[in-house]
Amino acid sequence: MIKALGYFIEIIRGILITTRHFVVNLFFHILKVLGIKTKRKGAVTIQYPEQKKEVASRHRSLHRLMTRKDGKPRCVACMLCVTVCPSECIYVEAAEDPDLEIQKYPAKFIIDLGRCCFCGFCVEACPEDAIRMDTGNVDFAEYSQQDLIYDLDKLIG
Amino acid sequence: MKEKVLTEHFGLESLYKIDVYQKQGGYRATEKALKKMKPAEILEEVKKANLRGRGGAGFPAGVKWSFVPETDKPKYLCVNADEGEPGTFKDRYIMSHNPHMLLEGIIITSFCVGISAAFIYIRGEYEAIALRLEQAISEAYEKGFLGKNILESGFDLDVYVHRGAGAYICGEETALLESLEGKRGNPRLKPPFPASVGLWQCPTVINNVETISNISHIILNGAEWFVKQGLPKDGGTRIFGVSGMVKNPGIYELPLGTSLKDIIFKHAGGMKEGKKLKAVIPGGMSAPILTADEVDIKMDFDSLVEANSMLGSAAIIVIDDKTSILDVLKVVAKFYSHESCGQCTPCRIGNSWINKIVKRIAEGKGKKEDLDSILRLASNIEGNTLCPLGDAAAMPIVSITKKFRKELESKL
Amino acid sequence: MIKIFIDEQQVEVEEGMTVLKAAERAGIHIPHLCYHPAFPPEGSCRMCLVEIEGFPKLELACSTVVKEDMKISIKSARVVEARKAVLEFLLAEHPLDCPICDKAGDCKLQDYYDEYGLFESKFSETKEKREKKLKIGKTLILDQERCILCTRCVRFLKEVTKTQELGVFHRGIDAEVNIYEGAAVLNNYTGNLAQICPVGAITDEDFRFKTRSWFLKEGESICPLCSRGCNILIEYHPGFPRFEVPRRAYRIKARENPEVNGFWVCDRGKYGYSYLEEGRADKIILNKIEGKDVLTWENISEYLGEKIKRVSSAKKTSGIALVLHTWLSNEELFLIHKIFRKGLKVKKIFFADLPQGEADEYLLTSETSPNRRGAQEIGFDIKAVNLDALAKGTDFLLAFGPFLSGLFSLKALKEVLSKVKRKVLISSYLNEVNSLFDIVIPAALIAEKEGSLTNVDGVIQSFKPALEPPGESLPEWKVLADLGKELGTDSKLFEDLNSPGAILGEMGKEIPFFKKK
Amino acid sequence: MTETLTEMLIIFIKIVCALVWFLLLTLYLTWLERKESALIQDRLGANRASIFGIRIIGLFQPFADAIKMIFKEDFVPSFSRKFLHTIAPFISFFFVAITIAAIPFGDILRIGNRTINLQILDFNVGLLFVLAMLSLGIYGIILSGWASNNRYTLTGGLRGVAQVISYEVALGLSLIGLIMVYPSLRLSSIVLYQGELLFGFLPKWGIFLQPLGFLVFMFAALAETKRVPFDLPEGESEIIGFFTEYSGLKWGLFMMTDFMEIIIVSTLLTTLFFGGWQVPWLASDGFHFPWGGELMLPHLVVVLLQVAAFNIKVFFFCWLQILIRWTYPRFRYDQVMDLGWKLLVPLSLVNIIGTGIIMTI
Repeated sequence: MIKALGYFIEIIRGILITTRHFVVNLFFHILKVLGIKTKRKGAVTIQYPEQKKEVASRHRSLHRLMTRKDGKPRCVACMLCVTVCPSECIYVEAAEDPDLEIQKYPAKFIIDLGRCCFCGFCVEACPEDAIRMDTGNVDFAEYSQQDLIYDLDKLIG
Repeated sequence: MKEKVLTEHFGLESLYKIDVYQKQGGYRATEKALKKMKPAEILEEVKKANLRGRGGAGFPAGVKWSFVPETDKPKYLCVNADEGEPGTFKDRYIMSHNPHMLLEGIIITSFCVGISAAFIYIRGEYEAIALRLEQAISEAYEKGFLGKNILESGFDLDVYVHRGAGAYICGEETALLESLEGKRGNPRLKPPFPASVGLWQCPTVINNVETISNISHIILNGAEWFVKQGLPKDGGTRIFGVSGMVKNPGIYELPLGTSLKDIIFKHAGGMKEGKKLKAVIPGGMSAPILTADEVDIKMDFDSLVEANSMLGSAAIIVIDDKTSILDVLKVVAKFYSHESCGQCTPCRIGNSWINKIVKRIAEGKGKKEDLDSILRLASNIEGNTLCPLGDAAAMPIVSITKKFRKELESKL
Repeated sequence: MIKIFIDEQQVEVEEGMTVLKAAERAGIHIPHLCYHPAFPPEGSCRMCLVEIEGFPKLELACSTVVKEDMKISIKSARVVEARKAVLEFLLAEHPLDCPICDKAGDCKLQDYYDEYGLFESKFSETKEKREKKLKIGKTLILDQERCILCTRCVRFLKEVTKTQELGVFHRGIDAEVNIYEGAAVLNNYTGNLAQICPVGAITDEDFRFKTRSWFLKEGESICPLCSRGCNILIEYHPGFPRFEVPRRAYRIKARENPEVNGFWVCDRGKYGYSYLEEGRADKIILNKIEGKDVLTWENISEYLGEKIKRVSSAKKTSGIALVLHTWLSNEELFLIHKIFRKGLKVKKIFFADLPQGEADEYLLTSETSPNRRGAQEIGFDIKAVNLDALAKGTDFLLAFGPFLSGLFSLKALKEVLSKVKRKVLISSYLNEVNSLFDIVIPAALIAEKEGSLTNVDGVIQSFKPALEPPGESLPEWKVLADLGKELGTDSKLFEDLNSPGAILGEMGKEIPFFKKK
Repeated sequence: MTETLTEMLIIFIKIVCALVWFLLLTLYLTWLERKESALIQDRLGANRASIFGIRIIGLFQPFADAIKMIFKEDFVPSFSRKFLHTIAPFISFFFVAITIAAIPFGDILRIGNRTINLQILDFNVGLLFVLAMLSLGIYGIILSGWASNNRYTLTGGLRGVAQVISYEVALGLSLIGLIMVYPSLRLSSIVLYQGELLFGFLPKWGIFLQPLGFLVFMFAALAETKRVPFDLPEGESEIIGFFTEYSGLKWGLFMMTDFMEIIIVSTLLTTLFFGGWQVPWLASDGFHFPWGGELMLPHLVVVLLQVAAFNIKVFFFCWLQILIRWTYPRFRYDQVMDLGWKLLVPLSLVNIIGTGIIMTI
């Protein structure tokens, strides 16, 4: 019985908490609508497209391929990213580079972002630091799946 | 009474001519061996004489010969005259002053083991000596000491002189065989040892010039006399080649067991004016170095091994206090890096690595951990290589680095 | 047999064996780079050093011969230390090329580093610069920087092909493998060099940069390109399903078989793998068909049986003609012999094979098909196709293989085949002659089916499928076994013939040559 | 003749007005739900829907939702009972929508000499009618669950039916006490009774006469609406519910039914326990305060005040229900059943007995 009473008190307390939030936030919202500026904001929501939050430096965002000084991709088509990718979204085709110091470069480098799960394993696996996920670009939604397949030009650009 | 054995008549003019040599009692041993002795008796005599190899390893010659199996295949003798060890110059003296003594040894050895062809593998740089040897050989042919049916004994022997092309590694017996066969001078894998599978897959005896040169004296004077010249376990005298900062560099034939101090200060006349002894390399460059404090040592196989060095080819290199030990190390490292045949990994890359480090130190870019790396690398080379060159390289480098660590550290 | 102890494990081995082989026999791998079972030990890499009780130094496992009660330790601290040291030396001068090296993945140096090394490089000097991309043969590329001087290639060319195109030049750290001036590695076995190179020093342009070795799956098979029957491994990529990249064979490797090909395979077998994919038929082609609309592998034997029965009952068996080839396995040829030659007494049996090619003194034979000997032993009289004889009075033609088009012009074939009422072709390829037949049934290749082949020396070798057959293709023996049942020639016997193994067993009973030894 | 026509016209206007009120309120309850939950959770809530770039704190959102729902693909699973599948949401919708007919929005509006009852249908068994209609809504649940040809929807439907039927008992029993107090089943009468005063100052509202009955009724009614914390039939996020196989407009109907049930429950709570359209101390001619003093008001003002009072009360209960929904976690199924059968039913019985005892005394 006492236990049940305890529950009852907690139930009341719960609803008081939500009510408090409701009332307080409503108050601040109304103040804002009336044009009165307050220190406290009624909501933590960020109005995304107009108002952007800075992504953390470790955030894994859209991939990019690094380039050498002369603009060639740093990637040597070792395909370790292809190997490690858990969602099988990377495809690389190698080709012979006339430069003996490079020898191998990716003729094709395709990431199917529609499949990518942004685990960042490709970045970890890369022995040449050729792929990074630090563009900070997180809104690359497209209307067709085909547009989410990024090739070398798109990844370097 | 101990006396000079090999260099006894070196002062004589034209000793290299067979007539002169014969006047001094030359070829009597050959006659004695071929006419009066059986091969087994000769072998017994050589074994009793405790003649140890003079090339560096000190393996008893008689025992080596007895390893040659009885087969239908031809057997060969190779005389190792590829005197490549820096500091060593005793063989060239023997060959240029008294080539017939060597030839006599070759004849007796061949007779003993049953060899019909002998090769003298001489280093390429000894051109004049090679010519002299060839001349001596043709004289011996003329006199009937070589060729068919020598001294009516029914024993045939041909001797050839083969000039090397200047690789240190060809002084290693199996590399010498490869070179002799016309291939790249890479050491072979042992076993099988050359005594059973050697030149052209046939049983082959390989001995140093000095070793072979001793044979005629053993035959002539008997094993007991020979043993008396040296130590019980180690018969005969040794030719010590002294070089470096001494007053009288040159060769000194002395009994085994002579003190190093005596050799340097008594026989070789002491240090040059104004120089002080700093270190001695007692047995060719591959022998670990001895510091000035350690020179009071008997020069024989066992004493030097006890002192963590080796007798090697008995070439004594004397280093004075004005010489930077880093220069010594540089020379040693460069030499072995340059002379590695490149076949097995530790020697090929290890020596080059050490050389690169030493070079860097010499350029003044040494690092604190460099000496430790040198020691580590050398210890990784030692014992892990295909042929003794790896050990030969590692030992002096380790000893120099350890014994003169303070001096080296000051250069970092 | 003597007993030795490897790391306290007692092993019984034959006398005269080397420690390395003895350990391998006991299932213990001793790392080695320069040693290759085809050659005498070289002893230059120093990876196989082991500690043997009673020996002061570490001994080479590849050359030391076992003795009774020898106590060998392979994992003692000293051995591991030496191995690490050797690895450190090798890697000091080895470029960090793994990302672009085709050998990565099956590189011994990588494997051993993974197993014993895992140290940080202490090598702070400059590495030697050497030739990175030296074309030394038709398709071979030598990277001298990667070379660890195991000299396997040099020894291969010296001892197997005896052509000696490669040699070791210079000495010490400058030592390098190279071709002699103005020469190139040109012989019929160059492909093996890339395979025996333990690191990526010799790579093959044919495979260079195409894929990575760890993507590849391998299947054991037998090379069908000549009658030697070399044992091979087919390395293929199963394809990237996400990117519409289909299955593809990337390279052929020799598989050890001392009886037939040793460790080697010739260049024709090594590089001629395009037959596995190019122009493959993967669907049943129906050019003209009456009655049934749908013909599948399930009812194909029913259909064939019905047609054959009709012809044989009306016109006797002279109305049936067969065109065979010797890419068929022993079992398939045997079934054909059993059904048509013995059962239906068909006389018009011809063989259409590719013309003879060049042979060499070692492995490659002049025959371009793998099973001529088998056909002979089964009892076929190997007659070349005679078009007139083939068409004369023939109502039903069952042809195998794509080779007719190579032997005759399309026009001549069309003229002759138009006289034949019903024509069925069982072939693995899309070919111009396909249009001349009523039905073309896609068949699996030797690499895709089970069976056995008889090589030129009479060695019978069984093989299992290495790859999946494409599309609707299936092995011929299935159809033939079903057809045998359908025709009821020897129904009791055919009931049990449901696998190549069973057929081979039956062959052994009937033909002494195929009896298991 | 004209009299009948006028009567019909008036009834028609009443129906239209009631339905418009009902549907608009439903639409904006969806908006309220989103906004209220957002406020509770320190968010902003839907504020994007705009017309010509004007977006008044998301007020257009319900229309956007409705348009979206209309244009969504109407998916009917294969092998389902197509007819039943189609009709199920309409059954649900219909039986909830029809209950509004019995709810009194206000007292009597006098225009000229014509008196208009501010209630579509004022019948003597209004309460029973409402309860009956709410019970019939079960068919929508069970039909949709069964007709979808999906074992999960079927179990969802069964859970729903079991829950609704269980709470139906408590719901009904809790009202017995009320009927004992206000001896009528006519809803307008019940409201009129509540206009009287207790002890001279306290309005004679159900909440004061039947506090226990009110609690039981409220919990039971919450359970009837099938919303959190009683949302076992549907359980959006975790367990699959009875209208999983619905999409588009039909799904929308289920959704609307949900919100309409909230309103119906609110109107019932208002009508039965909070005096319906009664404003304390407001009689048909104006305020008569218990402490003496009067405020005479014209008739129209009184009617407006009454309607406004009704609306405010209803809004409050809608708000309260949404607040409850966003405060409490879902019950476990056995807890739901325990609560219904072991707590609410006995309590309602106690309530009946207690009321009986008090009344006899």
